[in-house]
Amino acid sequence: MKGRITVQLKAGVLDVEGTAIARALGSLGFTASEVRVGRVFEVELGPEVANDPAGAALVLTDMARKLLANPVMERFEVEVLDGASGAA
Amino acid sequence: MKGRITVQLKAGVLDVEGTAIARALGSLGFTASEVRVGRVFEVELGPEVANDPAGAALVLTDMARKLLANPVMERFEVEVLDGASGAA
Amino acid sequence: MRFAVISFPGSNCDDDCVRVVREVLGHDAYKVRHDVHDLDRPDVVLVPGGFSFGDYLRCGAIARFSPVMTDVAAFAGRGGPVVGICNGFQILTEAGLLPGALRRNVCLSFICEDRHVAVEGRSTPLTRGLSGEVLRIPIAHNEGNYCADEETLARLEGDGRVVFRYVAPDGRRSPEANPNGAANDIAGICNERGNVVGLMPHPERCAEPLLGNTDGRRLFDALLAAGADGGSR
Amino acid sequence: MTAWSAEVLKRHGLTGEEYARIEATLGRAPSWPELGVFSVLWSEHCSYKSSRVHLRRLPTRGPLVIQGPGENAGVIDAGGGHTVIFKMESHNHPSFIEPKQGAATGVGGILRDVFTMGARPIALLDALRFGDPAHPRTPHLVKGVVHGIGSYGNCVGVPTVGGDVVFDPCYDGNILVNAMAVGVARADRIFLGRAEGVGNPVFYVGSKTGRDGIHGATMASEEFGAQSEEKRPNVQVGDPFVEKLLIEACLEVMSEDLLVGIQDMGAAGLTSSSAEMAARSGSGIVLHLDRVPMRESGMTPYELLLSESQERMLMVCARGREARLIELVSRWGLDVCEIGVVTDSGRFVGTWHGQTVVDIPVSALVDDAPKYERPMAPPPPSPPLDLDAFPQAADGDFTPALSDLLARPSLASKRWVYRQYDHMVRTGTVLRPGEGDAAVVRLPETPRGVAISVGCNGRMCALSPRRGAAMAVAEAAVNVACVGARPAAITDCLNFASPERPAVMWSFSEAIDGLALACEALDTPVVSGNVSFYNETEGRGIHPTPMVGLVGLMPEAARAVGSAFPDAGLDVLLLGRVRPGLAGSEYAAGVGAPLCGDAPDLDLTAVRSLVEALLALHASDLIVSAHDVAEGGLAVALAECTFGDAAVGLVAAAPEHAERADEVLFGEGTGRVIVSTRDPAGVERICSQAGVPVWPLGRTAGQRLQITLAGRPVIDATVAELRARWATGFAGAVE
Ligand SMILES: Nc1ncnc2c1ncn2[C@@H]1O[C@H](COP(=O)(O)OP(=O)(O)O)[C@@H](O)[C@H]1O
Ligand SMILES: [Mg+2]
Repeated sequence: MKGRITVQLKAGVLDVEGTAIARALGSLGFTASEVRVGRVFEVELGPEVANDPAGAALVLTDMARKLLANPVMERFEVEVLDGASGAA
Repeated sequence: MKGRITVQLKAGVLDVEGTAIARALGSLGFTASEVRVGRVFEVELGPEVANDPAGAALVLTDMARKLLANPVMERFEVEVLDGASGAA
Repeated sequence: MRFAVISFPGSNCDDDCVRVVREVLGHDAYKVRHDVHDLDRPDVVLVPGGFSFGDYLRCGAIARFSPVMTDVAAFAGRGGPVVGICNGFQILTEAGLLPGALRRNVCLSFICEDRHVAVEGRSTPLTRGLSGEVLRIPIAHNEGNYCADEETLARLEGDGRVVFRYVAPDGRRSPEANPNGAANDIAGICNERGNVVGLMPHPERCAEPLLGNTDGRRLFDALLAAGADGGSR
Repeated sequence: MTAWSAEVLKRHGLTGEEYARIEATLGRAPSWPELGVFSVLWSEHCSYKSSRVHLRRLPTRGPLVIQGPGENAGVIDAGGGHTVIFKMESHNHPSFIEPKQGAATGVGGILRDVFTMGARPIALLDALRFGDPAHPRTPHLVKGVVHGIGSYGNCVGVPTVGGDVVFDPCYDGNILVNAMAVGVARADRIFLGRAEGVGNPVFYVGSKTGRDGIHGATMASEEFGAQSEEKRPNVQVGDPFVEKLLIEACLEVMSEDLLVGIQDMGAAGLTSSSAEMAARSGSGIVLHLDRVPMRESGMTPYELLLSESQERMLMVCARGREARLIELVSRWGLDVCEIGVVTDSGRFVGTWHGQTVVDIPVSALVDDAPKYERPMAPPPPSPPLDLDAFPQAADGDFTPALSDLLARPSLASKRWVYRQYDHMVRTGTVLRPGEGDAAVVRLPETPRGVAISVGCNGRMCALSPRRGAAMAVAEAAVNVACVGARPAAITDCLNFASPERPAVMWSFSEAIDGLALACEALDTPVVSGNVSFYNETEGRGIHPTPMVGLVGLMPEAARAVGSAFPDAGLDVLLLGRVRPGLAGSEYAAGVGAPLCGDAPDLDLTAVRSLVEALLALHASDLIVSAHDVAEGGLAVALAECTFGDAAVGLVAAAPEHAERADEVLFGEGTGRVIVSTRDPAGVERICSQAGVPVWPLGRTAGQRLQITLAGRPVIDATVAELRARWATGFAGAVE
């Protein structure tokens, strides 16, 4: 089973990278009034949640809470991707 | 109009950060046989592509090619999100 | 000789490069802003270290679009010597003047310390007469992990375009001698013609006795010698 | 208008009495934004309300002092028209909540304090205190803080050349992140935080304002409680690239005659910068808040006044020069906007689309802010340290004890930390971290050097805040003298628990007296500083930690001397004599002894003589290396001297300055330096003239560290094995 965790800055937290990119896009002739940058983690989950999308979602949420997202400044979303299941 | 560009390492390119995260998840008691880390850019596009999803996709692709992804090691995907259109 | 030092808003080794050329070598150096189209007839172009545009995206990704970079490319195209140091190396790869890319160090942290590099490969304006030498030069980077596809790497090796390689003090290659995971222990490369060189170590940080090490000065001296032979462009 | 509820006042950190004063001053109830303005300017962090009455006792004048406390940073005369400008500042609470951004913005803030004076920053240092390495949060905090400092300093291109890291369980719930910045400016190009000249326009320069860190200043003035998690969304995020632009833009603007005054927007942002500038000049100021560049929509005057968005400066421009100011700043891609004007009304006025929303006498906000003489009471005396409980090695072999001590993270090599900092950028770093007792950077455009040392021994301060604080100054002075510089002046960062507890307030007062004594004795006035109170969690406070950052000057940077033995065949001497004690020592902590007993004696006159002797020895080129004996005592200091590139060993006879071997080897006490020399007679001659006792320890040789005491071997190990423990102790604890 595969999952995806997307972590983004909370609204209101200055996005230093996004601001710089928006400026650069502007100078390249694009119009981008705002850019927000986040991270995606694609995780190949273990056999214990094979064929268990609800369980997988819980595990992904737990991973985000414990390690991947910084609760002080970030929020996250999880998605379970069926795809090539993690075998075993 | 809003769009999303997801940039990820090409298959075969070693994901050092992903490997470190997989290890850290392991030490927290999770099973994650593989983690791949990528970045998402959420871009608020300009009025010139308002109500023009095909045009928006082209613009996003162009942004990724020119700036957001490095073709030496990265691949990207673009998505047009309808959402709160950029007015005008 | 005249050294043009390219200055992006976030360059922070531009002053250091100017200083070394002027005060240590006794030659002429001046900064050229990123947003102008005038290199002012230099003999050598230095693209210095730093964080060109903050470099929160990829290092050098934004810098390569700066107006001055078209002039740098043209200068290189005419065979003029261009040296990119650290962020300068990253910018030259992003700009396509050198192949490959510089990714995050495998240890995932910034590293600032002295490292040894062997000078090898074909002769370049920066390395002429130094082939086979092992130099001690500081590195200071978060993204110095050189990577390129197999084909490119094979071509670089085959053509002698790997001009600096991380080694142990005795000149031998070993995993411990490679600080950042760079492919084939690559610390610096040159373009096909040999006039554009990029390297991660900072020779300008070890070019005077006060800083306890003058190995870097040897690279600058090589540049001067090359310039004296090649004449001005 | 109704008066504000008790709940509202509490959230603003205002007492009922303070609120009554506000109403009395205004003759009415304050508006919502006015309440916010009072709350931040009357916070402990901005007003120094508990500390001001004590800070007055610090010596702040001296022949080298150009600008003492009161401005954004202190300024000393470095000769030849050059000045050195420096300050230290805490970012403790934000770093505990969000270690990376908290530490990064701490660095950004202290840099702005220095370049706002017209200085080009040339060095950063960081003094860090973490909890027990075994505490579950410690590794995360260490990694985040170091990453934050590195990512900011590296990007702005100012070398982080030194610092100090100590672990102690007292910091489990309250880490300390103290950052120090050092800059240089021409003496005739120093800028002050003044709002002078009626009609002069006030400019906002830098990043846009968002809702970051609203109430940061009041947060820094509160202890942590269970609900501190809720304060999280307020974190400020630093943008070092913008800071770099700001440095260049400010220095460019300052190179022309455009400015009347300038100040960074630090704690309490726009409010404190503008009110303080007006207060210093006895003027008034009007701010048109609707003109402030905003990052988010729907921002209110209250938020704009209190936001702590980073990388912003307030400039008072000379009228008529506006266009040039705008031109220079815009070229760096920064926002620049005229938002107000200097008046002679003596009032701090804020307008919002033409309507006055804030109108307060400046003096009420700054000079007449509350001042407290808080009650003080010494804690009960600490019981004596029970030496019988110490595990005396039966066979008299202290090698394992030394080896374990070297691996303790507070003593182990800090390479893991400073490897992540660019400590060489600007090509001025003459002594890098780990090379000498103090960092040495060149004074640009001269052959001269600036030596800097930071530190403080919190355990000693817990035993005796007065002596501990004096020790911090003395040790920094000795460190600076070891590399060859004359101590010139200090900055401080006084980290304490709640001033509302009489024992804490007593320790604060004692520490001030200790600092004052040492600064007088060593001729190092205090030119800048910072107080951080409320470093406590649920009633458990930190050790008093009056951090000291000392700057010294040397005529020739090229002659800086490192701490390690460079060669075999050198004579090794111990200069200075103290009665070493185990109370408060790292050794005692390592064997689990309780923190009690008497802090070691400190003889400031002897320290002064030692400093003079070292300077005379340097002047005569007599010493090859010099290292002070500090935490870990003599054995640790000797081991450290063997850890240089040469890795040369030593055969030494320890002095019989104490009764017990463990006291001789590991006892601590300030005022001793280990030097190596090719001319021991020359060293003895100069020391005897200076009245400094000398003990010949031995000679550098071989690859072992061998120490005997009264003819009996007490330490014997290879340098390599000791070095391995020392080299890996830090990473081992935090990875
Ligand atoms: N937080 C830090 N940042 C940068 N350098 C540091 C830090 N902590 C320690 N160092 C450097 O590591 C070296 C050793 O530190 P320390 O063990 O505290 O030395 P000392 O015994 O001389 O006080 C010094 O050069 C010091 O400046
Ligand atoms: Mg010391």
